[in-house]
Amino acid sequence: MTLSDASAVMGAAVPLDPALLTRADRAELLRFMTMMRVAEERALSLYKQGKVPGSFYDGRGQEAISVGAAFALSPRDRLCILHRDLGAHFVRGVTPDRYLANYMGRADGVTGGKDGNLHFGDRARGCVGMVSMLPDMALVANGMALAMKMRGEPRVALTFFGEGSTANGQWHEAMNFAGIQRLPVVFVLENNRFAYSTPNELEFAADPVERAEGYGLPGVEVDGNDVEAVFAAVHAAVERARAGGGPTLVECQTMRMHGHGAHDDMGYVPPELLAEWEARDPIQSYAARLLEEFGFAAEEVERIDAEVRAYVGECAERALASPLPEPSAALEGVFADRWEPLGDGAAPWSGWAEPGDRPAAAPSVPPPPGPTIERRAA
Amino acid sequence: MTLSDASAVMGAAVPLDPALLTRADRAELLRFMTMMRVAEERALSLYKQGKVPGSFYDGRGQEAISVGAAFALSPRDRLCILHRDLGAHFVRGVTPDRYLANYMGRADGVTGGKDGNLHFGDRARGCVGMVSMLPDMALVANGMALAMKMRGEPRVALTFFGEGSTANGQWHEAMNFAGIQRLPVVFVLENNRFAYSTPNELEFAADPVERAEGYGLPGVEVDGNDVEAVFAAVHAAVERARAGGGPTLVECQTMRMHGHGAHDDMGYVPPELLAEWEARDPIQSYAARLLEEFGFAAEEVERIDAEVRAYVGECAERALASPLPEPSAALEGVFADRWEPLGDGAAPWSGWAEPGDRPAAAPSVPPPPGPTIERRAA
Amino acid sequence: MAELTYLEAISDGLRTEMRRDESVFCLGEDIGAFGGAFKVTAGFAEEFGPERVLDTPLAENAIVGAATGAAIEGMRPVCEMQFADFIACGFDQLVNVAAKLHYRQGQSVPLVVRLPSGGGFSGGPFHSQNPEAWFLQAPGLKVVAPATAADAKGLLASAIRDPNPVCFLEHKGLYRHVRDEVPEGEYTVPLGKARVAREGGELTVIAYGSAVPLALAAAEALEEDIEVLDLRSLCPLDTEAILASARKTGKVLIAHEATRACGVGAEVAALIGAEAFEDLDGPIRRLTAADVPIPFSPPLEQEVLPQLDDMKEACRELLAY
Amino acid sequence: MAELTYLEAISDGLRTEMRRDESVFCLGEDIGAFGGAFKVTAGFAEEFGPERVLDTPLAENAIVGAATGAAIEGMRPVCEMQFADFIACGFDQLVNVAAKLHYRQGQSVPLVVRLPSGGGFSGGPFHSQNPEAWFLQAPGLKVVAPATAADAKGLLASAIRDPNPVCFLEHKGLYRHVRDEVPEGEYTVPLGKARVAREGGELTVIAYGSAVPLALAAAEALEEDIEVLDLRSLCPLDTEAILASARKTGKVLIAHEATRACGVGAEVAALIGAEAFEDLDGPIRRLTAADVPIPFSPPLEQEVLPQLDDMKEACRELLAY
Ligand SMILES: Cc1ncc(C[n+]2csc(CCOP(=O)(O)OP(=O)(O)O)c2C)c(N)n1
Ligand SMILES: Cc1ncc(C[n+]2csc(CCOP(=O)(O)OP(=O)(O)O)c2C)c(N)n1
Ligand SMILES: [Mg+2]
Ligand SMILES: [Mg+2]
Repeated sequence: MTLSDASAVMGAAVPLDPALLTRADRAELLRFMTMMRVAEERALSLYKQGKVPGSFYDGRGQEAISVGAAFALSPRDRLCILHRDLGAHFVRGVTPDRYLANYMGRADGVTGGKDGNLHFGDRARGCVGMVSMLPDMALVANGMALAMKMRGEPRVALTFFGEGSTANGQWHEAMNFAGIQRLPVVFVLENNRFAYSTPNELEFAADPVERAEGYGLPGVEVDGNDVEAVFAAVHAAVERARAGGGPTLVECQTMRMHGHGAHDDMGYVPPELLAEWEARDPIQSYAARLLEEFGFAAEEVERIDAEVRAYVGECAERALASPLPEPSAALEGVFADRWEPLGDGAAPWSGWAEPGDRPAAAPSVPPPPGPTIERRAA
Repeated sequence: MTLSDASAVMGAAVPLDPALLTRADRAELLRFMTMMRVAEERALSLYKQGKVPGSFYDGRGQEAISVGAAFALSPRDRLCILHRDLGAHFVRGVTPDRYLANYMGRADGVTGGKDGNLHFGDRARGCVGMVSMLPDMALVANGMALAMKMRGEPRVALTFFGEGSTANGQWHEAMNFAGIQRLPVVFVLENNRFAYSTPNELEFAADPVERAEGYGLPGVEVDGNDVEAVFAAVHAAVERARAGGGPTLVECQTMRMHGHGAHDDMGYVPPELLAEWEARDPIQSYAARLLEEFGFAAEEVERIDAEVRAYVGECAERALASPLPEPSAALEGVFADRWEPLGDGAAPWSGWAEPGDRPAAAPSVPPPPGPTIERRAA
Repeated sequence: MAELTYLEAISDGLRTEMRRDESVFCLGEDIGAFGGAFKVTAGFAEEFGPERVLDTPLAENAIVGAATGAAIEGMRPVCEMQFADFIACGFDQLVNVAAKLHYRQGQSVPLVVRLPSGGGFSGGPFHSQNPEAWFLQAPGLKVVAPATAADAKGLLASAIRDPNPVCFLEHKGLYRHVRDEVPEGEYTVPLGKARVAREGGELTVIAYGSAVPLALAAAEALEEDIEVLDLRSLCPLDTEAILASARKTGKVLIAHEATRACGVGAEVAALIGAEAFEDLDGPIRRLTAADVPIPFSPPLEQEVLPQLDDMKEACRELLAY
Repeated sequence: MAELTYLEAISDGLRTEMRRDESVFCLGEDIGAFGGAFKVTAGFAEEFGPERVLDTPLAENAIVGAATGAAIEGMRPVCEMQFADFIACGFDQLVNVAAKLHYRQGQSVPLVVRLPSGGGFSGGPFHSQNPEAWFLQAPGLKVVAPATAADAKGLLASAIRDPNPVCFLEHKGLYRHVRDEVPEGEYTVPLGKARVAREGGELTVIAYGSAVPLALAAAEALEEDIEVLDLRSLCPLDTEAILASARKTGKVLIAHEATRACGVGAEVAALIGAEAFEDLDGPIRRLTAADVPIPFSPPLEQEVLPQLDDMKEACRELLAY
């Protein structure tokens, strides 16, 4: 696989049953992708204004993946979300104010200032915050899936990782263990052509999706810039896992459109490659498709954009108004006093709107009260 | 892959050019396998007599693999030999006295009592001693191969590992790195059906040899009880690596005929499975083949056996006469004063007998003086 | 009460907790049908089924990682490292994922990692290590190291019920050599409380794990007024009990089998040197393994690991100071 | 002599050694064309070619393992961990393979692991750690932690020439904030020798890495007769220099940025408490990070890591004792 193969990305390996997505779903997909784009743009400008301590990372160009994948999940499914996947947090119900506050190290950020970047998971929404070491969360997702399997619950764990992370031994341990135990887990691989500055050809000699069979699990390759293709592939994998069919590796071909972090000018990326993928921007192309294929009016699409921008703007104000944490908090919380369950996340896909669609056997666990800036401000 | 698939082991995937092995080579192959068998039997009885501290492990039933693989190597090739691979030590020139002395923790053991079991490598013979953590040595072999490649030397590193060890993340890191860098390394996988008590089906959902392609390297499966098949496959892999063709994974199908260690009664192994593989004993079947196919006389084969037994007996006497190390040695040697090169190993295969066969570009490195009991006794 | 070996007590504690709470399960290499390298889980697969006594592939990060995820989802996993030494292969998941999740995210991770540790039986450099100090340099992990059968059972139960990751160091040398009265049925010993194993007024030997019986044997043999404090928990450390005993006797020897540099003995010595300085009547001494890998051959291993004579000698020296 | 930053001095040392000895090569993530996360190897790929500045996949055990094998074969590999924190992912190869090979097998393993360590810039729990104490609990590893640009260059050269695995802790907070005179060309500073960074008679502050400039700043600010001993090497530890200074001043504060329990400070305190007990005029104190993961947000991070005011306060207290 060389860089130029990027243009040979396959289409959706799983054909989408068009009935799965309603018109409202499609609007939501566009809305969440836009929210990710706009929120990250806002965060980047806060970073440039010196309001974000440390460093800054975003997932520009990869919005279709986290949004499309998370959209396929039920409330009681569980996620480990990675550093390019802000959209998945939004789909689960995290609001941009808490994301921005987290980046700024404020008391109302998801981690209350304990951790930064996208190193967070909202417990109240069924998410476990990632660690930096990649791809460690794949093994944690396995563990959640193992618990679900042991208890016979029709639930699924999902996690993301970049293609660079597949070189790490923990990736292999995760695939192998999931394959042996046929765990209800979905692995979403985001091949954005680079790991920091390292191109695909220095990461592996054969594309990682080709390895799935060697673990006894199916590997599916999709166009990671097509949100419906991602949704279709992940939806199929989730259903398979939920039905006891075991894990799936879904490789999403995409491109990291920004530097590894805001400090990285991407001098190592050929400009043609960027241009080629810029033309395939997941948000632009989905908006165009909504107009052309699904009968959306231009105003509708524009309204989504305008509403999201206004909303993110308000969120930024709230985040900026949030205080820095009390220093004494730094010395608290190393140890837990008791275990508490994760709460359930939002599941905006219409497939979960009707109670009949929900897995009957799933007992409901009350979500622990999760802090939100809204609540605080109220 | 289930247990019963064991009977479906493939034949040699690489056809052997019969001219590669002379009559004398064949006698040597039988002799080294017998030496491994007899030396391990002797060590086991020393263990039962309480002369071996700690625990005891052997490679009964797997003699064809270490002998056949090591036989294909040149003096300047390098090895990391594992716990079932005593035969490879013998091929490289380690004598049974030093093996037995090492097991008994004596001063003349290869490690002088610092380490036990088969956790040794004779520096003077181009070997690096294994660590317990599996399969860590695969990464060390990569490093040796990397040095050879960087210096443009037509040399090869070879290492072994069990099928159970392929589940560990380090295995993956080794395969992936070797594949990317096209390192001159040969990986010999010994699938002896079990990792301790764990059967294949709990180790992986697809046979590891099927994973080779996913690392961009060829995977070859051979009958690990056929010493010529192993030699042929490893010889081809070594030649390929030496010529710059990169790594190969050679899976040898075999059976661990003893418990994991001497303490293990193998209650978990179906007796039929043992019986099936007993009938395919690598030494018995090779002896039979020498008689039937290669015109050996019965006396010749019997003489090899008798000579080896006598020799190992003498070696055991020497090992038993070796003293325990001085306690003060325990506090020495944590740090090195200087780096010294590994020495070259014996290369008994006739292919290395004529100087013209040796890689022209290989500069000769003088071996450091390696301790031998012979020298000491002299 | 029944007389059990340290090993039997661990099995008993684990079995009792598995009966009490069906979210408790075990995972590790060869722990199912085979019952584990040391047979701690012998018979468990029959009683609890193979799902709750899960045989994993040879992959320590996978074990600790799976336990972390399962713990988050409400299970109470008990991982077995086949030997404590192999934790180096699962280190990242332990110190970076499990240890930090509560501090970072408020996420409790109730898991136990059982670590058969220690030497003295020619296990060599990879089957004899005592890795506890690594864990103390990874905030978020609790660490316990019982010295008696009763504590082994009681601390294991507490570790399982604790909502945090707990490293449970079980010393292989004690498995079959230590035997004492163990309460039947459910039994817990609180984490973080040291135990005065022998009262005395002239010298305190602070020890844990295999160093405790060694200290007791030395004290008996010397017939001196020696106090032996068994730490039991290394994190949290019972600083009160340590300082109280140090202040009482004024002389302290800290003993453990792990290597010396940056070991638990160093931490205890530093604590005493800072907090009990004014009450000291002599230097704070340590008896530990030398800073070398643990060698295989018996005379070498004995040279490296603390022996009874070394303990007696160290006590005598301090008493005479 | 030229004025270089600590970061420039590391680059200069590495470049000089690569020019001097063609067996020296670098491997790590993004160190080639990109020049490394901190640009230590910027321009190296151009000068030495991509083979000697090898971009590896994201796999730390593979990096350390490859370095070990290459070192055995006579190369002098210098590994870069992108951040010191990632050594947990290469831990097994380091502590079990590289560290023990000479003791077990007489096999010298001349490699260096460069570890950009430390916090103070909102790196959060995974980009701020100081893992040195782990290495001291793994006999067979040398460990150095320079505090000045000159030492950074000279110790790196010595580490590369040393026939053992050396963990080279380079503090990220010093990269661009420390600048001093650095000898040009080949230059070495011996491993195992501490440096009196400031002479004084009333109190010794023993420090290394980022704690050294902090100690010096406190001493200047307080205008007191404080000695600052910069350890430079943590293994081997310069016990002579430590004891000499402790005996001279009778009061010791040990300062480092790593967390406290079982840290290097504990080891130094234990050493002094055992060997210099009679010369002490006060308790042995430590100033370290609190035993928590390193938090992200500035007020939290400042609470956890030792600050100048903490250093001044700790000195004042001991001086007044
Ligand atoms: C085990 C580990 N080593 C090194 C790093 C440093 N690092 C952070 S992100 C990154 C690149 C990751 O690439 P990839 O997995 O492709 O994800 P992407 O950032 O491209 O989405 C690296 C090397 C890390 N996070 N984890
Ligand atoms: C990383 C690691 N974990 C656990 C062990 C303990 N252990 C020693 S041998 C063994 C089984 C190895 O199986 P396999 O790789 O198939 O080799 P075999 O012994 O069958 O030749 C295990 C689990 C180990 N050596 N290394
Ligand atoms: Mg990537
Ligand atoms: Mg096996």
